[in-house]
Amino acid sequence: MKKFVNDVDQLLVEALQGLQAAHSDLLELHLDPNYVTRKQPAKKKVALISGGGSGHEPLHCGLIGKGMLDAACPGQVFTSPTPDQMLAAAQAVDNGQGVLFIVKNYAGDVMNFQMAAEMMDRPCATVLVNDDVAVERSQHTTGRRGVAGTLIVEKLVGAAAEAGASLEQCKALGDRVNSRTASMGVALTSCTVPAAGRPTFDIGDGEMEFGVGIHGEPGRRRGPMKPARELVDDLLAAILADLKPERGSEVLLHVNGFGGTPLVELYLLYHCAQKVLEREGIRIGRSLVGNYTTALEMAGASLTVTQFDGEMKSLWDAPVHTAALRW
Amino acid sequence: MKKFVNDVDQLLVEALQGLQAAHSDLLELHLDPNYVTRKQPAKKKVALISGGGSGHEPLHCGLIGKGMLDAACPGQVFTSPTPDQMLAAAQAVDNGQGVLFIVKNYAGDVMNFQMAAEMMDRPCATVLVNDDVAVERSQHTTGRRGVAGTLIVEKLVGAAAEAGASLEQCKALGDRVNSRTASMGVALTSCTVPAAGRPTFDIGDGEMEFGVGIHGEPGRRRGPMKPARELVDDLLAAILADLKPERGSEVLLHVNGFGGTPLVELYLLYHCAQKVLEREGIRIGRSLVGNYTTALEMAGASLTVTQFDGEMKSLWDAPVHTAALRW
Amino acid sequence: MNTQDIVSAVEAVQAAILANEAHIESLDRAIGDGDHFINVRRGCEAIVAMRPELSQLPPAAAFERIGMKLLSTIGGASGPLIASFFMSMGRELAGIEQPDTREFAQALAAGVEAIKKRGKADVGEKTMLDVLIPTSRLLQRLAAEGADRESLCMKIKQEAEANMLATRDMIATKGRAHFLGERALGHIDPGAKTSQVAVFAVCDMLTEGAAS
Amino acid sequence: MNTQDIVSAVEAVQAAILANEAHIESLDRAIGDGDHFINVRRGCEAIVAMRPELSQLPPAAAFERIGMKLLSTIGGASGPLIASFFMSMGRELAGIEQPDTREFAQALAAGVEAIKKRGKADVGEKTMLDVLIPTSRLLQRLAAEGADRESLCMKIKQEAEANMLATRDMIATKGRAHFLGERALGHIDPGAKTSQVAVFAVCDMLTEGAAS
Ligand SMILES: Nc1ncnc2c1ncn2[C@@H]1O[C@H](COP(=O)(O)OP(=O)(O)O)[C@@H](O)[C@H]1O
Ligand SMILES: Nc1ncnc2c1ncn2[C@@H]1O[C@H](COP(=O)(O)OP(=O)(O)O)[C@@H](O)[C@H]1O
Ligand SMILES: [Mg+2]
Ligand SMILES: [Mg+2]
Ligand SMILES: [Mg+2]
Ligand SMILES: [Mg+2]
Repeated sequence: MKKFVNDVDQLLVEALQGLQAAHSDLLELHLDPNYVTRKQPAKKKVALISGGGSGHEPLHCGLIGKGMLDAACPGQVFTSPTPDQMLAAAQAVDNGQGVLFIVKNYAGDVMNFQMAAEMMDRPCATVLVNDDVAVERSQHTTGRRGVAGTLIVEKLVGAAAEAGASLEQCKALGDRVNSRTASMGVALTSCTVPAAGRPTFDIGDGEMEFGVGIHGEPGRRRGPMKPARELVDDLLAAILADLKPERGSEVLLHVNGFGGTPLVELYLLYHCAQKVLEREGIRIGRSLVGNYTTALEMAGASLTVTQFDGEMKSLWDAPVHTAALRW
Repeated sequence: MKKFVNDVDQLLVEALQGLQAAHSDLLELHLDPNYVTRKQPAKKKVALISGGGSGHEPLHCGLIGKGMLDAACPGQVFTSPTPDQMLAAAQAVDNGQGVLFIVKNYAGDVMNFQMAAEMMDRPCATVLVNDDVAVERSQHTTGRRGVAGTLIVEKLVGAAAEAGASLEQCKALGDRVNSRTASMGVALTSCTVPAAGRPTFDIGDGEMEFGVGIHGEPGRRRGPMKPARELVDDLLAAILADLKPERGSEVLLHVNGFGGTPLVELYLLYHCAQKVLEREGIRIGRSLVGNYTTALEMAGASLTVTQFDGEMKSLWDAPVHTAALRW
Repeated sequence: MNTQDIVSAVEAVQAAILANEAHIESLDRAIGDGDHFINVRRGCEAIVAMRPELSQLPPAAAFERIGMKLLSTIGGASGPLIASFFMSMGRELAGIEQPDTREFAQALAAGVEAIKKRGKADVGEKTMLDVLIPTSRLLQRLAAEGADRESLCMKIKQEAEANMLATRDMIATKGRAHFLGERALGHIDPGAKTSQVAVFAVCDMLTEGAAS
Repeated sequence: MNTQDIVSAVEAVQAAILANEAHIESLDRAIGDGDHFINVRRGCEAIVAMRPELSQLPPAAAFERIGMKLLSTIGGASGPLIASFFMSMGRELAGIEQPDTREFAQALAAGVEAIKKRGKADVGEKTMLDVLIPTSRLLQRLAAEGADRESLCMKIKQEAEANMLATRDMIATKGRAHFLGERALGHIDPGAKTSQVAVFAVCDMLTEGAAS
């Protein structure tokens, strides 16, 4: 394992201290339990709190600030945070309008946030993000994962909350955005969890993992490398089969890198995806290309499509001021 | 080689098309010769043009827009662009106030921009960026390289140009910022030039390249991996020996990732660097952490320190609206 | 069983988990995200560090403290599940100073029930429950039958081992392995493995204690 | 020498460069950034594609066109240098329809001079000039002496080879290898290697042509 690190056990805290110092105008770090809040607390609005395992940076701490999150709870690398973190964060940022948890659908995240919600004596609701179409929906299983679509939920609900939406409205909007968002990814390499010290999976030179998540875990199937064009065809086929957008509908297209793939390739993927959507008669109203929901240094990328409706596009355009997204 | 690519020879053009489409509000792409300009041409100001080999994204095309560059000329991966690109870009964006080329100090970039300048019949000047202290200055050699400090030169001169500075003032400011900026980097892995298809260098599991540039080339020396703290000590020792800032002086600290290093590690490096500067009595007035001047998927990072003087801090704070930097 | 037994059991489990590091880690790398060993180790360390405090408490309170501590230490999927297990055991043993084998078996069953509820899972889903549910049932039966410690522990270990191995042939419907679909076939569930390792460690401690 | 010779020479150089791909590439990977082969190949392809156009031109104009095309095709450090070489040769041959060996040697010397000027470099700096300068000088001397083509080519090749190999023991003061300091010792300069390959290709073409 080759990483910039002092003591693996201190990596998370040292990184959080660096994050806070580099964005001292924006962020405030609280340790033990660990959570990060806006430097300038928001006035009277629903408090948006997210969190999850670390290693997905800039998600979620890089998305704290005006127009997005009020707080985030970072767990150990790829390990969901614990209820005490969520309780402390809620205590810190709730100003009487209630707390909305935005949670990626993993057993660990769901259970920890659930226990926090049960232990809390303030109005709260939870939006579960499960945009990954690589996994089938089912009553009997954990269901689909939350991946890069989470950022989109956080952005749109963040804008609505900033504009004064109620807890119920925020929850309803979050669920709606989630139901109109679909993602799928492919990995070319694994990544190394620092505390584990070796790659989570081994993969051959001509292979890729198709339908992966964001934890360096193997995907739905392993297959031979393909030209980018064909890969994008496959990813979008799955996404569009799920969303079933009508011709002429307008979408947000998000090309998300997993960390180890250079921008030049992400833009090439965007180019390929744009051609497919054009062919399908779907308009790209907004786009986002970059490493936002990462899996440490994993090489790979995911495509996310959100089908706009009503005010969703203007919520995307609403001002945001965070470490990773700003306009 | 595992990359998202269709045809290696088309990678650059397809990526540029994706870049343009993803930022169609900001950028305009011109092909053959290849250059990228602002979508909204600037009114009456010195035209800032940069360029260099591709593979360093978001540098330079991601830094085109209000408050920074007017145009950029992307070469093939790690290969300087050619004079016809620079001439066409100058023709497109010069509005009579003259052209300033911002050029990283590599033989190829220098000669190609020089030939363009010789072939051009408009007022023009060149700022050569050579911030990399891993290489000694010398009369008899190519001298130091331009690395991550280039972004800082482009930001500060960009703000001055936007505020109406003359060509001479822009050139003088660029030279001053360059002389007050020093960088040094370390790589943990090499990267693979797509057309070459294999890593530029091989490196063992416990080794690192110290004093590297941004082209996946070997550094000044190979050494054993060290704790982040010690690495940062070494990098800052070289940087501070060059800049010799007085106690109490104020700096910009830029932790730049080379592409393959996750944010969590970059923030950890920032944390380490901040402690060293604190100990030396140097104030961090502004900071920037992220993958800005990359070498494809190379794992590694560089530290850059710019010693503020006069209006430099307010030029950093001036509004900027590009794909990669915005405030 | 008294609090000293609990503390010894925790130490024994920690040692056993550490001894099985490579195997547990490789299992979560294969069908999970590679952190299960680290999560469980972090939990063990936190509890072992609490020994002085725990020794002062009756078993019920000790279990509750252990549960609360694990809840804020482990995280991930296993954290809330293991925490719920201990907290529920603690509640079940409230007021009982020296639980006998039957009372302990009863409390353990309540703990397993808490995992089922929290995880919305049952046997056959390729999780820790595939070891814990049958093992806990067998313990209750053997305790009711008044089996001697030696044979009880031997049978319990056999049951844990067999059920741990059985997860190899399951398709997961809960936890991360579920995302892999059929690809999880042929791999033992990491949580089932740690559960088996923990069961072994406690049994061995109890029987060694008896032998000495 | 006429334009047909130039076109044939370009084809010969392209073939020789392709045949030496692995070696050239490995040299620029070792002490450069790995693109030298790709850059030169891109240049060769562009010129070979221009054959129909070139055939119509006198040598001077053909060299100038080649130079301009390479200037906008190669990029990197080698692009402006090689382009300057050809443009300067073209200027030197202006008005000469069928340059003889002495005139050609003269033009080649002017081309090498242009590289020196553009690159601000000279012998001993571990660049292509370490091959080009002495080889060009020898060519001028041999041409002045009226050496026959066969022995001229043989001596030129020896000179190019020896000087290419000599870059192995140099520390670079120009180009990317300079950034490596002493680490560049033991590696041949990629530009010196392509220069030697090109010299060989042209010589072999000329002598084969003579033999046939
Ligand atoms: N819903 C559930 N019910 C019971 N056990 C579960 C459930 N989800 C996961 N597990 C157990 O948790 C183990 C994984 O734990 P761990 O790796 O620590 O957490 P994570 O999966 O969040 O990384 C699995 O091997 C499985 O035994
Ligand atoms: N200033 C210079 N003068 C002469 N030759 C040079 C100079 N700088 C570089 N070179 C030559 O260029 C070669 C490298 O070319 P290339 O790899 O195509 O460009 P780059 O170094 O920009 O990647 C070197 O091996 C060297 O021979
Ligand atoms: Mg985990
Ligand atoms: Mg190059
Ligand atoms: Mg796990
Ligand atoms: Mg090169």
